[in-house]
Amino acid sequence: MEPTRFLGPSLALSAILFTLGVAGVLLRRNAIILFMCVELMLNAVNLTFVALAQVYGVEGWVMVFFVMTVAAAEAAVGLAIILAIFRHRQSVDLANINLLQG
Amino acid sequence: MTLFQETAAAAPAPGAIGLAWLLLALPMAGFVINGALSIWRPRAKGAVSVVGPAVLIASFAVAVAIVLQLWQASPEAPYILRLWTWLPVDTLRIEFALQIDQLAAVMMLVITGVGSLIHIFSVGYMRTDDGYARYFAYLNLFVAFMLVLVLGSSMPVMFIGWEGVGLCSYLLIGFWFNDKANADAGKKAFIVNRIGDVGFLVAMFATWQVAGTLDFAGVTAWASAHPELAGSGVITAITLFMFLGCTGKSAQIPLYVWLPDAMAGPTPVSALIHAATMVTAGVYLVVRTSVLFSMAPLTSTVVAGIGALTALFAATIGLRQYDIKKVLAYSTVSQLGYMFLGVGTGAYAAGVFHLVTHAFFKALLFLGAGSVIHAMHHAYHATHSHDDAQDMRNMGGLRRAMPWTFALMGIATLAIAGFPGLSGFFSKDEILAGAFARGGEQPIYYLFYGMGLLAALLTAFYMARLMTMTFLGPNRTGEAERAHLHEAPWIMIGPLVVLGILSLVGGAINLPPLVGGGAGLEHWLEPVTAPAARFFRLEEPHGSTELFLVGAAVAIGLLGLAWGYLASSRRAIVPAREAAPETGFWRAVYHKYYVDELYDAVIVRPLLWISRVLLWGVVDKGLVDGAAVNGSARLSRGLGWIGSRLQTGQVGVYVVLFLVGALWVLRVVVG
Amino acid sequence: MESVVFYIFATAAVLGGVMCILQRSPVASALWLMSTMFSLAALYVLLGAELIGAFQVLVYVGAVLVLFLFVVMLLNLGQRSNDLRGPSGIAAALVIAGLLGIELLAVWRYTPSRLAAEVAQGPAMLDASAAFPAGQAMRQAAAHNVVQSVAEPLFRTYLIPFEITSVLLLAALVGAVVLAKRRI
Amino acid sequence: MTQFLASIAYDQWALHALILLPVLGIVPVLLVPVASARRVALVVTVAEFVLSLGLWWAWQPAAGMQLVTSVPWIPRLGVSYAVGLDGISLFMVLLSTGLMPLAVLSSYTYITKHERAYYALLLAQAVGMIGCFIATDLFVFYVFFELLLIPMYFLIGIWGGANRLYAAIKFFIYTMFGSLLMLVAILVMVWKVAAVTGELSFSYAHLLANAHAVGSAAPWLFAAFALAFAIKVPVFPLHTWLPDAHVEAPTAGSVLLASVLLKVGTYGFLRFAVPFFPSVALSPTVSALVVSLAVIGIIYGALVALVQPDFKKLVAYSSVSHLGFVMLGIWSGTVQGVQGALMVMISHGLSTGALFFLIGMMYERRHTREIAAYGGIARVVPIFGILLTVVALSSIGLPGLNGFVGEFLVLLGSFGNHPGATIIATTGVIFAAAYLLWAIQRILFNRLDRPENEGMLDLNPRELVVLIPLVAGIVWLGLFPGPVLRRMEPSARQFVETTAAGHASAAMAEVAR
Repeated sequence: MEPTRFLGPSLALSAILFTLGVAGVLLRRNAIILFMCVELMLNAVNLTFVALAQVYGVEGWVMVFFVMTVAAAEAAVGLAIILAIFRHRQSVDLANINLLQG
Repeated sequence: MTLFQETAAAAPAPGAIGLAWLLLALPMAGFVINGALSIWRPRAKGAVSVVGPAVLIASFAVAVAIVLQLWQASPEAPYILRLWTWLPVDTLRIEFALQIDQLAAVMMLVITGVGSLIHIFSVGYMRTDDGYARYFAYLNLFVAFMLVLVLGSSMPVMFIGWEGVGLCSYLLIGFWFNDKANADAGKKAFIVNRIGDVGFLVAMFATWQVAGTLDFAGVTAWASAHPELAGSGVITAITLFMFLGCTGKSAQIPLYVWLPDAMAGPTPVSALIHAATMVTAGVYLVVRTSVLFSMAPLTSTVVAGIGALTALFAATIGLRQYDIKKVLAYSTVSQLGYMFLGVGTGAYAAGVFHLVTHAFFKALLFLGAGSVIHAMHHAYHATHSHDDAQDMRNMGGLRRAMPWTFALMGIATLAIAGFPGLSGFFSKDEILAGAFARGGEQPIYYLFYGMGLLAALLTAFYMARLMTMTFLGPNRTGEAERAHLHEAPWIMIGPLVVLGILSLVGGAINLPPLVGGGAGLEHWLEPVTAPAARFFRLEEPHGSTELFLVGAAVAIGLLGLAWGYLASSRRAIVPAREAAPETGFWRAVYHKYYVDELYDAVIVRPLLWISRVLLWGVVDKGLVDGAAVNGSARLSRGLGWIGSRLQTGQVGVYVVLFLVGALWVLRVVVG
Repeated sequence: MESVVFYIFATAAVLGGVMCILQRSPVASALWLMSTMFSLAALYVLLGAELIGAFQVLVYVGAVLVLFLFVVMLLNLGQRSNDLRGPSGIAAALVIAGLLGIELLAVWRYTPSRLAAEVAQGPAMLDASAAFPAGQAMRQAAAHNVVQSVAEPLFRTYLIPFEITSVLLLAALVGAVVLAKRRI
Repeated sequence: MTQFLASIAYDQWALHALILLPVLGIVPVLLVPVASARRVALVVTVAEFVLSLGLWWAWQPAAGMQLVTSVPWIPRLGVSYAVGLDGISLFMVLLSTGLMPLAVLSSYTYITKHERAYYALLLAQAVGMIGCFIATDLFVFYVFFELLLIPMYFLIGIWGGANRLYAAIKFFIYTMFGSLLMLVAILVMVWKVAAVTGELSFSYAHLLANAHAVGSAAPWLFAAFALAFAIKVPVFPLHTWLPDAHVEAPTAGSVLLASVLLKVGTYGFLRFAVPFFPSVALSPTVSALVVSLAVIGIIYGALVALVQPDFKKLVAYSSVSHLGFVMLGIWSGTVQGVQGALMVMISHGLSTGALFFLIGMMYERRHTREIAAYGGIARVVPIFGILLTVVALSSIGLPGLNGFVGEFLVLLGSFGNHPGATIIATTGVIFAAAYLLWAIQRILFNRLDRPENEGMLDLNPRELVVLIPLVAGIVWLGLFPGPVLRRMEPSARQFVETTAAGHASAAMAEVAR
């Protein structure tokens, strides 16, 4: 078996997907869609890990596991936050949320 | 005992001189006992009456024994009695040591002798006071410190006594501290003295710098070994600073202002501290370091000039005072001026001579005044009157009620006025003769002589005025009070009698050759003044000049007495309550030329204003705390506010910023 | 053949991503994202990581996306007004995203040998060849059971991060409950 | 005594025990019932003092550190827990341990809330104070230096007066600002020395021996050290935290603050800032700057004290004045001056400590520190009056009491090198007399015109136990300073000689270049 297959195309695809995720974050104001875009970015990174794991060993896969775990945790907490905010403001539009300002 | 001393004590000196520490220890023990009594047994006046004077009399006995031994040995060098090492630092080694020599002997006799008499007098005078034990504690402490002052073998040890007597003076002036005026007077005395002390301290530092020692013996030896420094700037500076110290302690211009106020203390205190002993410390210091002063002719001239000026200036104020103690206070300032005129002239023995005779007759005058005040106070007390017991306008005719006091104060008046044959006559005459003699070299001394002579006239005048207003003429105390005026008890008159005898014959210790005397004191002090004499020797006048000077002094004195008597007895005096306020020039004299007010307006008030408004208000609260400290806090808060404006709280903005940063990092990494 | 499959799934993934960010409705976005996830799972299999592919489907599609849909429906966010940003926002977004894309694509130039060379020139803290033995993953996977080959490093080398991650999950669990509850 | 101490190997463990004892004492203080916390604290501090007394005999008058022990702490960074004692720190340690029981005793009735925490913090404060003076490793010193700050912050912030939070935060930030700069300077210095010698070490002796390795960074490092210590001293114009902190702190806090904490600043100059960088410290510019700031401090502190309506604030400003004498002495360049500075440090600890105790006792009776609220009370409380007068006279610098010895030596020592400044500084004794005598006149003397003062109670036995040791120390040091001076002398001489030599060699190098 050829040791490294589709390395270049995979990395390119990963770059495209990541860029799409960034563009989504920048374009949308809906907090839920924002989270989806973040997930998209994380997936793009996972693809990079998997692609390079062909070269560098199974540590890449281990990293993917960690990323998935963190992503799951992040989605759970993030969505809970959105729920809480929605309850207060009846909106998930980021333009209305500026609690971070001191 | 490692906590106190780690080097072995020096071998004790022989005989009574080895017991010199008792001189200090006895009054100190009296202080401790009386102090303890004043706290725990304030009613035990009997014990206090015994302990207070007894320690002084015992001390006097020791002093006499020491002087007798000194008389027999007549050593050239002083005995140094080392008690312990006080300040051992590197090359500086200051021993707590006592120096016994001829000058110290004179001083300790005066202090313990006159001191004993005043202690005995106080037993009668203060008997009814609530703070009786406290009074004797302070008085004993004062004597202890005064003896440290005159016996200290080095400047710093002397300084312990120097400041210590100031402290006791402070405590005794403010003895009746619940009256604000008394407390003010005590504070003023201490602070004004401190101004002088700065001079003394700086003189010590400079001496240490050039001489490398602060022992009197060491300084004298050093000065004698460096004759080339005579007249040099450094010696002049040292002596000028030292003299600043003297003007504070001995109440000379410009620091004399505390002494008249110091009369707020009990009268025996005025006699002991503010007439006989403490205020003469400045004269003593000049004589003690006479070698330095004789090496600095400029300073000597300043000393003599200030002395003459003070003598004249204070005498003029004395002309128009009505408070009997105030008159005596200005008289003291004036007489101290004489002493400085003497030591400034180079007639050190004459200065000490006048110091001794002045101690006799001025103590007598003060105690006599105390006796008068005591009688007046009792009279007013008996009738519950609130008139001033010290105002001479309320007196008059007291000779009938108090003949002893009158007679003894009369002797003292004649002595201070320079009546021939009495103690003050010889000492004052010697000073004036010295000033006249030095005028041959430095003509300015003729001016000083003239001022001294004029002051003598005024002295005689105001003393005659005092006697006339107090004892002669009709009585003005009041009808009801007159019956209560009585002579003081014998415990008060006794010391007066002794002092009266001393005032009469005190001149005998230094009779001039003119009347067949041997100038005893002058020869006695020669070991002390000899180093100074190497640099400057005063040529005393002889023959016809001397006779002329004596004649002038006698004439002036008698003239003043007569004038004072006539001026006071012919004028109708009304009691203080009904007296009209002074007018014109006399008003300024009565208000002491407004010097206190001037100092207050020029120094005290501006200083307080600067401290309160400028330093505390503007610098401390405004600049440092307001602008710098709280300003920096405000600045950081402001920066924080600006930072918080950057934080919109919009996640989108953060994302954009984050991405821009990520782009930049990528740009660097990927390149 | 395999490359054809690769590019089909790659195209599907990109299409899913584009549609995800352009759909107005969150539900539609979520569904498009799901298609991207599936495509990626297929790509993982193609890249020799069958195990990861399986987890991709299980975790992302099975858990995360369902959670998203659940929240969307819970909040009843169905059809809403357009939440796209204004023209200037879009322009800025495109510029930034474009720049980012260009830079990321530049990474393409990285070949394993070049990376190894750069690492070798870096600080001598790591031995490049020892750290990245080329093709090792495949050999390990071929030699052993696939799960075993992943488990080895996970529970040996990365044991502490693994444990920390479990604590993180616990914290997230508690945090989510606390945040989502109306009143504690 | 010396044999006994040797037989129990006192010099091996004494310094460690001095640190450990209060640390261990905190535990029972926190655990026992509230009512007995103060007794436990008293027992601990008295034991600490008794323990420290052995130093008087165990320590031999000689230059250099004695009772040195060292335990490796963080070997990778060259940090050791190293302690030692020289003639400068010996008396600071004795002063600290001696004041602690008095501080505890004076708080018996003053502190009425959270007693356990209060006494625990006092003990923690003792750890910091003693640690600062015995540390011979800069890392350890820095740790203790910061440890000084935290208990005092709480002591002021919790048990202080009305404006306590402002004062506590001001105190904290002021001091922290300086100490952080000092930390940077320590790290830079250690790094630079390590770069030259190849040995990474925070050891004081190592750094002192190789301090020249810092090269051109010396002025900056000196500035950082000097700023940290100048704030602690405090040198004008960095003094404004002091009045606020003093006024707001509880009595024991004020006492420790004035008597010990300020001395850490001057101690820092003597131990670190000047010996490390003599060429900078003694250069004409820096020397002129420090001496003029010291003289300004002396006069300024006294003048501002003169007009304070609050007695505690008056004493606080008088500290600025007294510490000016210490700074002048350190820069005098003579053994007399340096020993005088050390004596002023001790004397000021005794007399200002006693003054703050007395103010606390006044405050407990009348709940005010305004001078105007008193007057004529010497008749009501004679023993209080006597003690206040004696202590005030010591602060004024009356010869025969302790204050004079230090001031006299400082001025005598500095006259040679700075005659003008010395003459101006000498006038400070006038103002010292003015502000204190005026204050005690308005408190003790004058008319007793306030009826509420007529019922004041005189000092009780517990308060006398607090004050009598201080007054005894005041008289003892005033009349018999010899034993103390002799013990300081080798260290003071070493300080003067090594700094002068360092300055001279740097000047020669300058000329050669």
